[in-house]
Amino acid sequence: MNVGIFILVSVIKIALVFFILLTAVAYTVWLERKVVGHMQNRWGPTRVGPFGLLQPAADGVKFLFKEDLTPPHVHKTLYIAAPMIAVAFALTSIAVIPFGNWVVLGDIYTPLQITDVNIGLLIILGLTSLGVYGIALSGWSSNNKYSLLGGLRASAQMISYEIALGLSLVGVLILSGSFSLREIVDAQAGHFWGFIPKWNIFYGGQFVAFFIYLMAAYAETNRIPFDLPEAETELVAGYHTEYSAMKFAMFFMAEYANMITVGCLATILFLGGWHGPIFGPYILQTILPVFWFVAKVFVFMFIYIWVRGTLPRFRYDQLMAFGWKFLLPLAIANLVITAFIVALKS
Amino acid sequence: MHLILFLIFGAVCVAGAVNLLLQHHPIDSALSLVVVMGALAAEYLLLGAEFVAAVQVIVYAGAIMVLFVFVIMLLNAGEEARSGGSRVAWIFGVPGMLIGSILMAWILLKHSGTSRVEIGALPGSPQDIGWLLFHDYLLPFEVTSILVLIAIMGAVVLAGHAQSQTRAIEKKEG
Amino acid sequence: MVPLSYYLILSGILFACGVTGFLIKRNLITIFMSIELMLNGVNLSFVAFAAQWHALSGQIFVFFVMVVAAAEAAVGLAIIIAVYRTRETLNVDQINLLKL
Amino acid sequence: MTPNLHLWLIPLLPLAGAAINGFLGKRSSRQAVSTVALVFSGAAFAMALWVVSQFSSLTLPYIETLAPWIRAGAFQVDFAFYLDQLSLIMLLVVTGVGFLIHIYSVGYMWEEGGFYRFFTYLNLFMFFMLTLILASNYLLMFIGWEGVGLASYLLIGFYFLRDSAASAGKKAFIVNRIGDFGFLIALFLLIKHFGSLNYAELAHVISPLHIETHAGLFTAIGILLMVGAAGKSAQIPLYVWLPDAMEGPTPVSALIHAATMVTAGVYMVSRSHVIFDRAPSAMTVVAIIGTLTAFFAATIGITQTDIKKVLAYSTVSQLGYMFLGCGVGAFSAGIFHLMTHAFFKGLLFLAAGSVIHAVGGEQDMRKMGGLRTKIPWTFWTMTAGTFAIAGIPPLAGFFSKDEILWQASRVSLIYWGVGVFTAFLTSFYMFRQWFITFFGEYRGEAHDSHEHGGHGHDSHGDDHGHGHGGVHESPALMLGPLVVLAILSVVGGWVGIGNRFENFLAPVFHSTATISADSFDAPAVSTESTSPESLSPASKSEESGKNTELLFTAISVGAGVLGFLLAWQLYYRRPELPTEIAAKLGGFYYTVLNKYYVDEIYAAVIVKPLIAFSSAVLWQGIDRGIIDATLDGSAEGAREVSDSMRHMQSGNIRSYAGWVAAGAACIIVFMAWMAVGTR
Repeated sequence: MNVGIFILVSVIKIALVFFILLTAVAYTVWLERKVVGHMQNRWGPTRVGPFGLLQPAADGVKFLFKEDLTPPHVHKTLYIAAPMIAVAFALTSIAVIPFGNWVVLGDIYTPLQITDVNIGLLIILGLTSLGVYGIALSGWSSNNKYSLLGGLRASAQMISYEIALGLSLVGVLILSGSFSLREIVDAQAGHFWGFIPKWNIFYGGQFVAFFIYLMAAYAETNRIPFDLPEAETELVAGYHTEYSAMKFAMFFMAEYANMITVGCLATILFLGGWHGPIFGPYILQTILPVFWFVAKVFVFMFIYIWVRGTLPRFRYDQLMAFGWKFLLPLAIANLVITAFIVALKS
Repeated sequence: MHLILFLIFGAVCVAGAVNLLLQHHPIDSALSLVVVMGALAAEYLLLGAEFVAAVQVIVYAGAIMVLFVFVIMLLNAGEEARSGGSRVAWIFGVPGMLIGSILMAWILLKHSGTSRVEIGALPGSPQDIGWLLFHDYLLPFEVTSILVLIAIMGAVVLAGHAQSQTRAIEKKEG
Repeated sequence: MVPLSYYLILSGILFACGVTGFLIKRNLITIFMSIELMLNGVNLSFVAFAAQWHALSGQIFVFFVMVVAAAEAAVGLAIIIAVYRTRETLNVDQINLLKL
Repeated sequence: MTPNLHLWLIPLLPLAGAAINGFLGKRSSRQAVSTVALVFSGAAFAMALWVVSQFSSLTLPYIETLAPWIRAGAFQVDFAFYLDQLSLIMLLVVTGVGFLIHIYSVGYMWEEGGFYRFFTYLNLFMFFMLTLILASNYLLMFIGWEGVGLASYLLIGFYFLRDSAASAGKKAFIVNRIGDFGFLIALFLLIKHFGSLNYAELAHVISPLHIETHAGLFTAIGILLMVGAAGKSAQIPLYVWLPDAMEGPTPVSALIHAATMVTAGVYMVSRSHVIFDRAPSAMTVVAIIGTLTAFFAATIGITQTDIKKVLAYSTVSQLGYMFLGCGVGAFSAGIFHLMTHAFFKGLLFLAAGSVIHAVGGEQDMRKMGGLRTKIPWTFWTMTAGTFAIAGIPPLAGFFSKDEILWQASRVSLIYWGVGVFTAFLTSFYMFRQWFITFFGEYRGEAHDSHEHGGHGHDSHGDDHGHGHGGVHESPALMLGPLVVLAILSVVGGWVGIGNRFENFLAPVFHSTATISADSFDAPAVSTESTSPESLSPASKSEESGKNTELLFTAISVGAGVLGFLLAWQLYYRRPELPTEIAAKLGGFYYTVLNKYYVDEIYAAVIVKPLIAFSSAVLWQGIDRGIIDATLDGSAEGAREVSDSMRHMQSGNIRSYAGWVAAGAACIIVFMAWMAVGTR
């Protein structure tokens, strides 16, 4: 495969993935409104299009045409840069996510993934850890005490939970012996005891890690029950109080893109990635893995929304105590036990 | 190719470092430092140290510098105040530093021979690094873990000091 | 192909910038960041030497430097916070009593 | 096959006890402290017994090397332990008697302050003493040697609030230093001339040397060793500390200043028999010092009224006997006496402690009397001890003392004569003490008014401390060791019947016999006659010596009995006589009463000039004039320089950084210059 075709294929993949990702972001918003609406005995959006399906498009148009207000006394450069930072890092991390098997089209043999790097997981961790700058800087540059508090909370919370998050992943890494996301998924192929899939959450006994990951992921994406940085009842929407129009939309997109990334990562690390029952002709064999992958991510997103519709918000000290005093020791214990078991097996 | 990439990221590095010096607001300096660190991560990648690069981003840019930004925000540090400062630093320090670095550069250029490095000259795969870290360097590793533990305790004690003091005073009065 | 000395000179420039920052900046936090810059410069030379000598130990040292830097940042920032609490300034020229 | 004995555990067990008590004892209860102390010292004793059980299967000497210590060229000293018959006997005596005294101390010290401190020190002492006797080289022995000195100092000054106790401790320490000085120089001589301090190596190196060629060196080493031994074992002229050491608690006097530590000198001399065998003059010195000490201490003992002081002088005197034994080449006799002495003198001290305990802390015998019926257990045990020390057969003291006297008589009848006279004196002052304390009327004033109350205490008052009214028997915890030691004092000498003890020790002193037989005869005769190999050629002299030996034995027993009779006459039948005699003797009596004014003479001849010299020359001249002046001057100079330099210390961090940067630049320039220069 020569360089020209490589670049062409890559560009096509990038365009495709980003289109799907942005659409998914838009429709996750719709899904959330709809699901939460039904949970609260409402209808959710219904007006625009059938089942309100065109609502995201309408929202997009609204964001584009709203007045882009820049309040006085803000630190202008950072005020403008912050949402961009947030959304850029959120969208970039999708680049290393594998969502399907290898595909053969004529003599083109390419993975369903923008790029497969052997430290994919670390790249995602690095990018998400950089994403905090967007929130922190927006809070600080807005020159607004609520925003500042939101930014402070966000940075403290994200640093804290990143540790538990990272440690919960190490168990999976020990089991698969690789940082490459594709290899991690490959390690989860097959079944044991006849029917149970060899997913890390089952086979490796990483359900504790999965639980930790779930909790830490909620905190990292600032979702309920850990949405302290943007708690609208106490901080008036927190770090993005002063933002409007497209800048606000960027934060919005960043948040949902992060959710999707986190969901993809959970699917890859714990739920066996694209593995599932595969049958039928070649075309089906190519599409089914992608379908399983999307289905698992969807389930994960649904849990996100479900939790949002059910649980109340934590207090900030509870959040910190939970992260440092419960999740972190639990993650360390899980890591030690996993390492011990693996060492015994080998 | 290598040279071009090196020069691009090197330029970013130097620009960030100089910007750190020129900015008057600590948060601008902090962000320039983040840029320097990001560019350095790229340089590490060029040298094949991919794991170091990832850790550089995660630990330095993603944790340490966030901590800096956090503290700047917490203390609401403003623009640098103009104060007389130190004549010694200007008279001895800066020239001394300049002389030293110029000399070093001269020596390096003149005497470092013909050794060159390529892209990915030494693949630092996580496995190899892990092997080294947990076999050959196990003792230093454990020692640093103790160091970190002490640092955590020190930070808690130092930063929490005032609060506990006021709490103690409140207890006494209340 | 890049001569090793280029990397070393880049590392030297970063280090020199760090020293200069330490000398001319007045804000305690910025000074602290200058130290981090110096450490980064040193790290670069470590990695470069590792590549030259084909010895991963150089990269290992970078990890140790990072750990030390992290520990230093934690303690140092805690000290800065404590200093700020008592002196209510971050200007080093005003923090010259050698005690809080 | 030689089993691994783990000898290192024996000293380390008491050390562990000391560490536990020392670090945790302050907050622990007395029960816990005493449990720890007893368990660890008991464990050491148990280990010693186990070693005995393994003893027959050992190849002797058994050497256990733990770790290298000093390696300097060919000179090498290790942490190593050495076990042979000699150290085995010492081991048993130290751990056994030590353990008994530990038990006793629990009862004795129960009411005292610093309970944990006492047991910490006591265990520490055990550690050092065991190190001393198990060491395989002189340097390790020296550690133990100094360590027991330290423990002794700490325990003498145990009641450190009392001025006399503190100064007694200091006195013991300083006097011991003089002896240690000699010991150290002897060690240096050994290193210089033989390049080793290990017993085994030294024996190997020294054995082939002939006495004619090296007599001077060996005499020097021997006499220096004797100086060390004299310091530790309280011989003339360094005996003055031991009587003062009675300021310590009585169990300490029993353990350290009677049974074990003070015998270290005897042990050391015996251990060095290879050297002494080749130094007849040194042997003579040892014998003379021993004889003189025995005699003078005995005479002082006659006049003392403090129950513990009597025993202290008696200890000094008995130690003199042991040195006499060593000095005439009868090392095994000396060790034998050491062992029996540990039993009966330990017993006597403990019993004296029990008496003191009974009468509420009173130590003056004149205020006792008639205690026989009030404290029967103490009385009977003390009786056993007294008869043992007086050399009445068949108690322990008879066998060992008789052995020494018999061996001494074969070298010179003067030794023997003085020895027998001393035996008479010993018997006399011991029975004097016995009669004064236990017979006649009770003369204590303080308790008369409480007499009726005291009887009430007798029935249940075991746990009452001293200072309480009423004479009462000590608790069982104290009486138990007394009884055990009393039994040992009675039967302990029987191991010497038929020369069994000497035969047991013969392998240790064996080299003596074979080597010195051709070069030197006098001190070697004793061991020669007892060692099995040389029995046949010596059997002839054995035959003729048998009768003489019986005669001498009879005489020494007679001396003991005479002492008893005299004491009975003077202190039981006609108690008013002694005062009259004392009055008649006048000046002489007072001279003896005041211990021949030795302390005063020392003070006048040594201490005062030393102090005068120190204060005039060392203090005012050297210390003030030179050392302090230099120091003050340099400090003044430093301050003046600093005054000008401190402007650099602006307190400004950036200035400091500037200096650092400038300095770094200087170093870089220098290095670059060097690098360019070498190109």
